[in-house]
Amino acid sequence: MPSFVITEKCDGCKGGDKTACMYICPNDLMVLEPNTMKAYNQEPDQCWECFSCVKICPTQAIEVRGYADFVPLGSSIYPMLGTEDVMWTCKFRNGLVKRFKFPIRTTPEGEANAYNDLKGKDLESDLLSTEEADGYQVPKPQATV
Amino acid sequence: MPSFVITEKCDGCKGGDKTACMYICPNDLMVLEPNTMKAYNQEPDQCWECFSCVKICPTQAIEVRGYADFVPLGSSIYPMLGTEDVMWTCKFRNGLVKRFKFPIRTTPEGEANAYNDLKGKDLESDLLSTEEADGYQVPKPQATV
Amino acid sequence: MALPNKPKGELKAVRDPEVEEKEVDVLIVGGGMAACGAAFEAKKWADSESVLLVDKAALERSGAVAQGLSAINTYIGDNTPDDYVRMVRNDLMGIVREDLIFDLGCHVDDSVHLFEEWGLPVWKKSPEGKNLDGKKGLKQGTLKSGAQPVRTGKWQIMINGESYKRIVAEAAKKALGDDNILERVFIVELLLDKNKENQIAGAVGFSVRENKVYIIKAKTMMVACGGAVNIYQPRSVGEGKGRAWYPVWNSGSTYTLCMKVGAELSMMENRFTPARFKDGYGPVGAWFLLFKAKALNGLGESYVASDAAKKELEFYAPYGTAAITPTCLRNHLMLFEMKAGRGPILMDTVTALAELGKSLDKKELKHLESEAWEDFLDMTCGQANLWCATNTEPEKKNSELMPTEPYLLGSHSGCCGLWTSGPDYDWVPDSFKIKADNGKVYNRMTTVNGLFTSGDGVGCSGHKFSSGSHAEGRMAAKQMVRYAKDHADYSPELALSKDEIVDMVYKPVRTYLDNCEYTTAEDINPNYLKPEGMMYRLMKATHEYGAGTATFYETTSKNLEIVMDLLEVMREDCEKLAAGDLHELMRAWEIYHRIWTVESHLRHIQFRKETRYPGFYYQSDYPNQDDENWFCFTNSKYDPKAQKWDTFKRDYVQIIPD
Amino acid sequence: MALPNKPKGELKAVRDPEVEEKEVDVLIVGGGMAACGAAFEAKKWADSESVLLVDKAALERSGAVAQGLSAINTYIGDNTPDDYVRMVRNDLMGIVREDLIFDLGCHVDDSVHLFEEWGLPVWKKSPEGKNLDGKKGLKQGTLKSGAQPVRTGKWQIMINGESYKRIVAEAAKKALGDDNILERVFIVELLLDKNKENQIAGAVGFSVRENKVYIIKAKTMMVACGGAVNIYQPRSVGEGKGRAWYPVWNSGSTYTLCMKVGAELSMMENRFTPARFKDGYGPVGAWFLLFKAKALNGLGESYVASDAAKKELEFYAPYGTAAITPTCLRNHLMLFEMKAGRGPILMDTVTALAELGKSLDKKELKHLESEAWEDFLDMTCGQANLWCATNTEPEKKNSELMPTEPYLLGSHSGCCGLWTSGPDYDWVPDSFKIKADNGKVYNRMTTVNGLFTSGDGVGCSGHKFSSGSHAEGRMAAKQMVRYAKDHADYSPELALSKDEIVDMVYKPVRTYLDNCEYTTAEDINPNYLKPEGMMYRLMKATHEYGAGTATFYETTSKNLEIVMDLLEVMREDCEKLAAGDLHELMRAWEIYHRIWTVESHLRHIQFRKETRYPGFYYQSDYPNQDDENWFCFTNSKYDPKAQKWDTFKRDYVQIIPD
Ligand SMILES: Cc1cc2c(cc1C)N(S(=O)(=O)O)[C@@H]1C(=O)NC(=O)N=C1N2C[C@H](O)[C@H](O)[C@H](O)COP(=O)(O)OP(=O)(O)OC[C@H]1O[C@@H](n2cnc3c(N)ncnc32)[C@H](O)[C@@H]1O
Ligand SMILES: Cc1cc2c(cc1C)N(S(=O)(=O)O)[C@@H]1C(=O)NC(=O)N=C1N2C[C@H](O)[C@H](O)[C@H](O)COP(=O)(O)OP(=O)(O)OC[C@H]1O[C@@H](n2cnc3c(N)ncnc32)[C@H](O)[C@@H]1O
Ligand SMILES: Nc1ncnc2c1ncn2[C@@H]1O[C@H](COP(=O)(O)O)[C@@H](O)[C@H]1O
Ligand SMILES: Nc1ncnc2c1ncn2[C@@H]1O[C@H](COP(=O)(O)O)[C@@H](O)[C@H]1O
Ligand SMILES: Nc1ncnc2c1ncn2[C@@H]1O[C@H](COP(=O)(O)O)[C@@H](O)[C@H]1O
Ligand code: SF4
Ligand code: SF4
Ligand code: SF4
Ligand code: SF4
Ligand code: NA
Repeated sequence: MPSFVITEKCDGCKGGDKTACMYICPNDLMVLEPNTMKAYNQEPDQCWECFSCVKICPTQAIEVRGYADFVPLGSSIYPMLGTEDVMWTCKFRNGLVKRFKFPIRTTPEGEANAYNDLKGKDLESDLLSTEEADGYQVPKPQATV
Repeated sequence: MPSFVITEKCDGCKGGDKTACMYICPNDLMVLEPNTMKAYNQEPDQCWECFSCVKICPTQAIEVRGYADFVPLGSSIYPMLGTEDVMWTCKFRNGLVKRFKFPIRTTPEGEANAYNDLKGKDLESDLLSTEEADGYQVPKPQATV
Repeated sequence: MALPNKPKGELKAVRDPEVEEKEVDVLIVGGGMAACGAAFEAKKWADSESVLLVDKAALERSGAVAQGLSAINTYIGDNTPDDYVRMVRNDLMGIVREDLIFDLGCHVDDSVHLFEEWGLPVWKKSPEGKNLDGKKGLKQGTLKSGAQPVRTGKWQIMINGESYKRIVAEAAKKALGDDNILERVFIVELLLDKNKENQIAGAVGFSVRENKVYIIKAKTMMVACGGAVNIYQPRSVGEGKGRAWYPVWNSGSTYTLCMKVGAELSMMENRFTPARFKDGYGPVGAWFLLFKAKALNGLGESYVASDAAKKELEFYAPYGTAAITPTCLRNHLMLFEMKAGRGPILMDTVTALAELGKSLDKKELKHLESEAWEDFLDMTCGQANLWCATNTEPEKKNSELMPTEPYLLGSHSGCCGLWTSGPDYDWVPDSFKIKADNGKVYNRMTTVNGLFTSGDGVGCSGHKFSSGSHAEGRMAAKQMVRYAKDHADYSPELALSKDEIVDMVYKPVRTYLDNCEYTTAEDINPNYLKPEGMMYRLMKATHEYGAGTATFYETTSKNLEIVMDLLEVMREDCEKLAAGDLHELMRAWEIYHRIWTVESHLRHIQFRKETRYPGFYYQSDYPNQDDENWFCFTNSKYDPKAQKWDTFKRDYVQIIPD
Repeated sequence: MALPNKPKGELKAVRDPEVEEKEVDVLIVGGGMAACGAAFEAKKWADSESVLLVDKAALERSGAVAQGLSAINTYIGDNTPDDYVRMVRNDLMGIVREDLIFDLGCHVDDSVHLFEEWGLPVWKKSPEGKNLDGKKGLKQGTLKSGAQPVRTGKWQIMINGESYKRIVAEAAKKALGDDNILERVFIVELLLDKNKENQIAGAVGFSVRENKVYIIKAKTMMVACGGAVNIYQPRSVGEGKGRAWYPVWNSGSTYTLCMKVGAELSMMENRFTPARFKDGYGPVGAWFLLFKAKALNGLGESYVASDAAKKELEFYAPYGTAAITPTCLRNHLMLFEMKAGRGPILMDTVTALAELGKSLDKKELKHLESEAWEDFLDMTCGQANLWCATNTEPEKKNSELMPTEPYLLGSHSGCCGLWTSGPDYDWVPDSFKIKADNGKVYNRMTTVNGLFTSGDGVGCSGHKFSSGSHAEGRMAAKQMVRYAKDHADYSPELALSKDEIVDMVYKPVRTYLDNCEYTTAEDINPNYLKPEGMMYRLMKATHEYGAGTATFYETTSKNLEIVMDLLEVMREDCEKLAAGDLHELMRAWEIYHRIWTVESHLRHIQFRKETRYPGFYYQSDYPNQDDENWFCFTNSKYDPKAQKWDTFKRDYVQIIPD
C-alpha cells in the first residue's frame, strides 16, 4: 500500500531545507526531487503504509494506494490529524463511505511532562526516578521455588 | 541470471536500424538507448537467461550474471557461437575453468532444404507433403477396443 | 526519478497509433515449433491462397525452444504408435484422446527426419554401441536411412540442439517467404465473423516496435502461442522470477484467444509441474534415464524404492504400477518425502557418475562429463552457471531437486488445451469429430469454425514435445488450406469498427496518458495499475489458493471459491491497466491473457471433484481418484455473447486396447 | 534509463565522506520505545555524565510504534508480577528468565502512568461497566489514581494510540535535549576497547542525509534497535513486501551489533510468527479477546473446540492445557487444520458482532463498529484499507487469518535476544548475574562490559510489549549512568584508525563507484551486488530451508546444513555489496545485519534438537519436546577475535512456583 504524492498538491514544503515527509518517514523513503521541488516515494515496495507521511504533510498531498499484490483498486482511507483527534475517511470500493474520529492525545502538543527537574537519589536502588519520587516499594516474589 | 551489456564493448550495432540483441530477444528485453547508442536490458527480472542476445551480439558485449536470488557471485558461463559449433567457457566461483565444444548444425547456415518446389497432391488424405512424396502409408491401430 | 513522469521503455506509446489492415486466407498466430511446422507445410498445399504468420518475437529464437533442446522427446522409430498411445495414456492417468495421440505418432518422425536433413545434429549409436554426437555420428547416416539414435528412454533421442529453433525457423521462413511473416506483432484478441455464427474472421494485435495496430482478416487461422507460464508464483520472486522452467514469455495467449471466441477447452485442470534441478530448473530426464541417477531423500534413502513408495504407487494402479511411473506420481513421491519431513531431495549425481565411470576409460569419462554439461547448456544455460557458482562438479557434489510452480501446456507431460477434431478415420469415435459448417471434419480444428490449434494448444494429448508440435502444426496447416479452399467464397467481416478495435487495443496506453501526471511516481497511481502489479496479484492469488507451491499444490473447495472471487475482481481491475510504452503494452495484454487462462484452469479444478493427478495438484476435499464419476473429459466453454462459462463432462472412449 | 548510470536516490554517495568524532559517557543506540524510556530516564541520574542518543530515523515516528498502537499489552494493575511471570512462562513453553520478567512486572506500570500523564488517551470503564474511550474516560481520572482500564485480556488495556509514539518521543526529547540526539544516523558496528578486554568502547555509523561518518566513543552504551523483520520471505513478494507485520525497518541491528563484539545471545531459536488477518496483517487480539470472535476452518467448524485440537493441546501439557493457550500452539492448531486440507481459516466476525449486538442499542453498536475499525486504524492502517477495497464490513463478511512469516524479537510474544543480567536481588540465582569487571551486577547488561540492551534486545523475557520495553529502557539507563560513574576513569580507545573505519563504513560506496560504469545497467553488474538482490537471496534461503512459510515452518537437519552454507556464501558476497546513494548504503548495512541475525537464529535451531515451539517452527528430525535434554537455555557467542561461534546450554532455574 505505497504512499504516493499528488503532483499538484505538493509544494515541496515551500522549499524548506527539510520537507515534512522526508523528515518523518521511518524508512527513509520520501525524498524531494530538486528540479521540480516535488516529493516522491523512492522505494514503494518498502513502504509499511504507516501513514506517517500522509498525516504530517501540510498540503494533504500524500495518499496511499493499496499494495498491488492483494488490494483491489478503488478504495481509500485518509486521516486528518488534528491536535486532539484524528478523523478517518474510509471509502469502500463499492462507494460506501465510513468516517471515524478517535482521540489522539489529551494534552497540548509539546506539553508532555518530562520531569526535567527530577533528580534521582539512590543510584544503587532498583527504583526508577519517578518510582523513587513516589515512594514506591519494589515487590518481592510472593513465594520462590 | 539477467543479461548485461558491457559499456565499452557495445557499439550499438554500428547504428544500424535494428540492433542484433533487440532483434533476437524472445521477451523483448533488449533496447537501445539513443543518446549513448548503447543497449541495455529493460526488464532484468523477466530475463529467461536464454543467452540468445549473448550469442548473437557481434561485439561480445553481452554477458549474464546469475540471478541475485540464488546465484553466488563470481562464476560465469560464456558461449562463442560458430557456424558449426558452440564453444562454452564455464568459470567456477572457485576459479576452476571448464571448456566444452558442441556441434550446432551440420549444414551451412541458410541451406536448410525448405522443399520449396514440393507441391502436395491429395488434400483429402492425411499425409504430410513429404510423407506423400515418400510414398508413406499411415499406419492403422494394430487393434482397437 | 520524479517528475515529469516518463514511460520507462525507449519506445513510448502514443494515443493514436497507425492502423494496418490485412486480409489473408490462412493466418498462423505464433512462431514456435508448431507454427514453424505450419509455415513449412502450408504453401505445399496452397495454390492462390495467401498465408500470413504473426509472431510476437523473432522466429529464430521465439517460443520454448529459444535456448535449444538437448533431446527430441518424441521419436517413434522402431516403436509403434499403438505403444505410444499406451505410454501417453498411462502417464496422464488414463484420460486422453487416443485418436489425437495415435495420429501424432504416425507423423512425428517425418518432422524429425526433416530436422536432421536441415542440419540438426542427432546423436547416433556406433556399431559398437557407443554414443556418437551429432557431428561424429554423421558417418552412420541419417535416422531416415536407418541409423540408430541414442535413446535415453523408449521415446527420447539425444541431439546437439543449441540451434534447434534457428534451424527449424530457417526452413519455415524459407518455405513461407519473409513477406508473409510479421515479427514483433502481439495478437490481442480474435474476432468472430459479423454474419456467420461461430466462424472465425480475424485477429487484432499491435506492433511492439512502432505505434501500429494490426487488423487481420482471415478465413481460417491456427493459434499456436504455446502454453502459459508465470501464472503461478515461481520459486524465486526477485530477479529470479525470470527463471521459470517453461519460457516466461508464453502467456496463455493460445487458450485465452481461443476461449474468448467460444472455443471449447478440455482438461484445463491438467497442469504440469515438472521436477527439476532446484532453482536453475535444469532438466532431469537425462540424469534419470541416461546416467541412471537415483533421487535420495534427506536421510540419504532412495525413497522411490521404499515400501511406502511402492504402496503409494499401488494405490494408483494401474498407472502407478506401470513400468514407467507417471510424471505426476514421480512428483507425488517426492512431495510425500518432503511433507513427511524427509527433505531435501537430492539427485545422486556422484554415485551415478562413479558407477558409469567403472566401465569407462578416461576419455570416455571426459566425454560423459561433457554430455552432462551439454544437457544443461543446450536448453537451460543458467543451470550450468548455477553449478559453476556453487562449485558443483556433479561427480563430487549432489544437487537438489524440486518440483516447479505449475504451468499450463499441452505438448509436454501435461495435456490441457482446446478440444479439437482428430483425424477422420473410421476407427475414431464420432464424439471426437467436430463437424464444421459444411459437415466436414478438419483435423485439429477447434469447436469454432475455421479456428485450428496445435502444439501446446491441443488438449488431451500430451507428450508431443518439440517434434510432435512441429508435426501437428504441419497437419493443421494442411487442414487450414483445405478449409480455405472449401470456403473459397467466404469473405470475413468484423463486427467491430476500426476505431472500436483501436480503442480496445490501446486502452492501457490511453489510461496511462490520461492519468500519469496525477502523481509524482509513474508506477503508483490510484487511477491505474501497471501490468507488473497485476502480475504479482495474479501470482499471489493462485500461489496461495489455487494449489500453488505455497500449499504443496493443495487446494480446497473454499479456497477455490476465494480465488474465483479474486479473479473476478482482477478482471474488473484490468480495465485500469496502464502502459506507457510499447513493451509495457505487451505486458498489459499478457497479464490479461494469463488471468483468463488460469481462470479456466481453476474452473476445471473446481468442477472435477476428485484428485486425478496427485503430484500435480490435490483437491483436499476430494483427495482420491473417483473413476465412477470422473473417468471422463472435463470440458468448458465460454460463451462470448452471453459472457458466461459452462463446464461439463465429455465421455472418454478407449480406442487402443490395454 | 541507460548510460550514464546514475545512483537512484537523490542523495548521491561520495567516495570520501566527512568524519565526525564524538565522545560521550553514555550512548543510546535506537530511538524506539526502549530508547525513549532510556532518554527520559538517563538525565535524572546523570550529573556531569554526557548522554547521546542516535536513531536511524526520527524519534517522532521511529520503530515499531510508528503507526501507533491500539492497546498496551502489558499493564499489571491489580495483577501480581508473580502471575505475570506465570503467564509469560506458560506462553513461552516453560523456558524463560523469571528474574527479568518479575523485575519488569515491578516497573512497567510506572511507564504506563507516565504515558497517560503525557497525554496518551487510555480507555476507562465507566462505573456502569461500559467502555469509554480515552477522551470520554478522562472524567474517571487516571489509572494511577485508581481508574479502571478496559481490559481485553488479563494483561492488556485499550488505548487510543494513534499518537503513542509521538507522545513518548516528545517526553524523551524534552528530557534528553535536542542537542543530545542525532537522528538519521545508522549505526553500523560497535567497537571494543583497544586495551581493556571485553569492554565496549564505541559505535560507528553514518548519516543518511549527508556524506558523513560518525565515530562515537562511549564508556557505556545501550543498543535497542528493535527486532528483525524481512529476514524471511513475507507473504507478499511484490510491492506488498513492505507489508510485514513488524516494521520493515527493524533489521536485526540489535542482535548483530552486540553479537559481533562477543555479547552472548540466548534463545535465538524463539522466533515469532503471529497469526494475523491475512495480507493486511491486522491484529487479532481484540477480535479474540474483546469481541469474542471464533476462528473457523474451511468447513466452518470452530476447530479449537474440536476433540482433535484438545488432544493436540494435551500433548503439550502443561502449557497446552493452561487457561490461555500459548501463542505458538494457537498457530499450531491453525496449521494443523491447513495441513489437513481444512483451510482457509476465517475469523468469524459476523457471528461475533451479531452476538454482541444482541445486548447493545444502536448507538452502542455503532460505537462497537468504530472500535473494531480503530483497532486497525491505530496500528495497521492498511488492513482497514484492505477491508474497504474488498468491501468487507465485518458484520457482513468474515476475514481470513494466516500466520505471518517469522520475525525475531524479544518484547512481543517471542523471546530471543541477548543474555543479560537481571536485578541483583538475593532471590535471583547467581547464574543469572553477570559480573562486570569490577565485580558488580548491572541490570540488563550483556556479557560485554558496559554494553546494555532492552526491549526487543533482551532475551528470555517476552511479553513486555511497548510499555515493558519503555520501562526496561529506563532501567537500563539508570544502570548505564551507574556504570559510567563506576568507570569514571575509563577512557575508551578504539583499535581501528579513522581511515580504517571510513573504509569499512563506505566500502559499498567505493565498490559502486569503482565499478558502476562497467555495464549499462546500474543494477546488473558482475562486480557487485545491490542490497535489494541480497535481500531476495536471504529471503529465499530462509524461506525454503530455515522453516519459513514455504514449508509450513518445517525444517530438517539437512536443510539446516544447506542454509548454513548459503549464509556463509552470502557473508562472502557481502564484500561486494554496492551502494550508489545514502539510502542504498543504509540498505546495504541493513541486509548485512539481517544476515548475521538470522544466522544466529538458525544456529540455535540447529543446536536445539527438539521442537519446543510447535506453531513457530518444527525441526522434523526432532519433532517433539524433549524436556530431559533440552529444558534449558540455548545460548551462543561469537568470538570476535577468533571469528568463531560457540553454541551451548545454560541451566534453566525456576524461581516462581507453578
Ligand atoms: C521450455 C522447454 C521445453 C521443452 C523442454 C525443455 C524446456 C526448458 N524439454 S525437456 O523438459 O524434456 O527437457 C524438451 C526436450 O528436451 N525435448 C523436446 O522435444 N521438447 C521439449 N520441450 C517442449 C517443447 O519445447 C514444446 O513442446 C514445443 O516448443 C511446443 O511448441 P509450440 O506449441 O509451438 O509452442 P512454442 O513455445 O514453441 O511457441 C510459441 C510461439 O507463440 C508466440 N506467441 C505467444 N503469444 C503470442 C501472441 N499473443 N501473439 C503472437 N505470438 C505469440 C511465441 O513468440 C512463440 O513463437
Ligand atoms: C509493530 C507492532 C508492534 C506491536 C503491536 C503491533 C504492531 C503492528 N502490538 S499487537 O501485535 O499486540 O497488536 C502491540 C500492542 O498492541 N501493544 C503493545 O504494547 N505492544 C505492541 N507491539 C509491540 C511494541 O511495539 C514493541 O514491543 C516495542 O516497540 C519494542 O520496543 P523497542 O525494542 O524499543 O523497539 P522499537 O521498534 O520501538 O525501536 C527500534 C528503534 O531502533 C532504531 N534503529 C534500528 N536500527 C538502528 C540502527 N542500526 N542504528 C540506529 N537506530 C536504529 C529504529 O529507528 C527505532 O527507533
Ligand atoms: N524418472 C523418470 N522415469 C521415466 N521417464 C522419465 C523420468 N524422468 C524424466 N523422464 C522422461 O524423460 C523425458 C525428459 O524428461 P524431463 O527432463 O523431466 O523433461 C520426458 O519424456 C520424461 O517423461
Ligand atoms: N486467542 C487468544 N487467546 C489469548 N490471548 C490472545 C489471543 N489472541 C491474542 N491474544 C493476546 O492479545 C494480545 C494482543 O494480541 P495480538 O493482536 O495477537 O498481538 C497479546 O497479548 C496476545 O497474546
Ligand atoms: N482462535 C483461537 N485459536 C486458538 N485458541 C483460541 C482462539 N480463540 C480462543 N482461544 C483460546 O481458547 C480459550 C478460550 O478463549 P475464549 O473463548 O476467547 O475466551 C483461551 O485459552 C484462548 O487462548
Ligand atoms: S510533506 Fe507534502 S508538501 Fe511537503 S514535500 Fe512532502 S508531499 Fe510535498
Ligand atoms: S507510509 Fe510510512 S513507510 Fe510509507 S512512505 Fe509514508 S512514512 Fe514512509
Ligand atoms: S547486439 Fe551487442 S553491439 Fe549490438 S546493440 Fe546489442 S549489445 Fe550492442
Ligand atoms: S538472455 Fe534471453 S531473455 Fe535475457 S535478455 Fe538475452 S535474449 Fe532476452
Ligand atoms: Na486514533
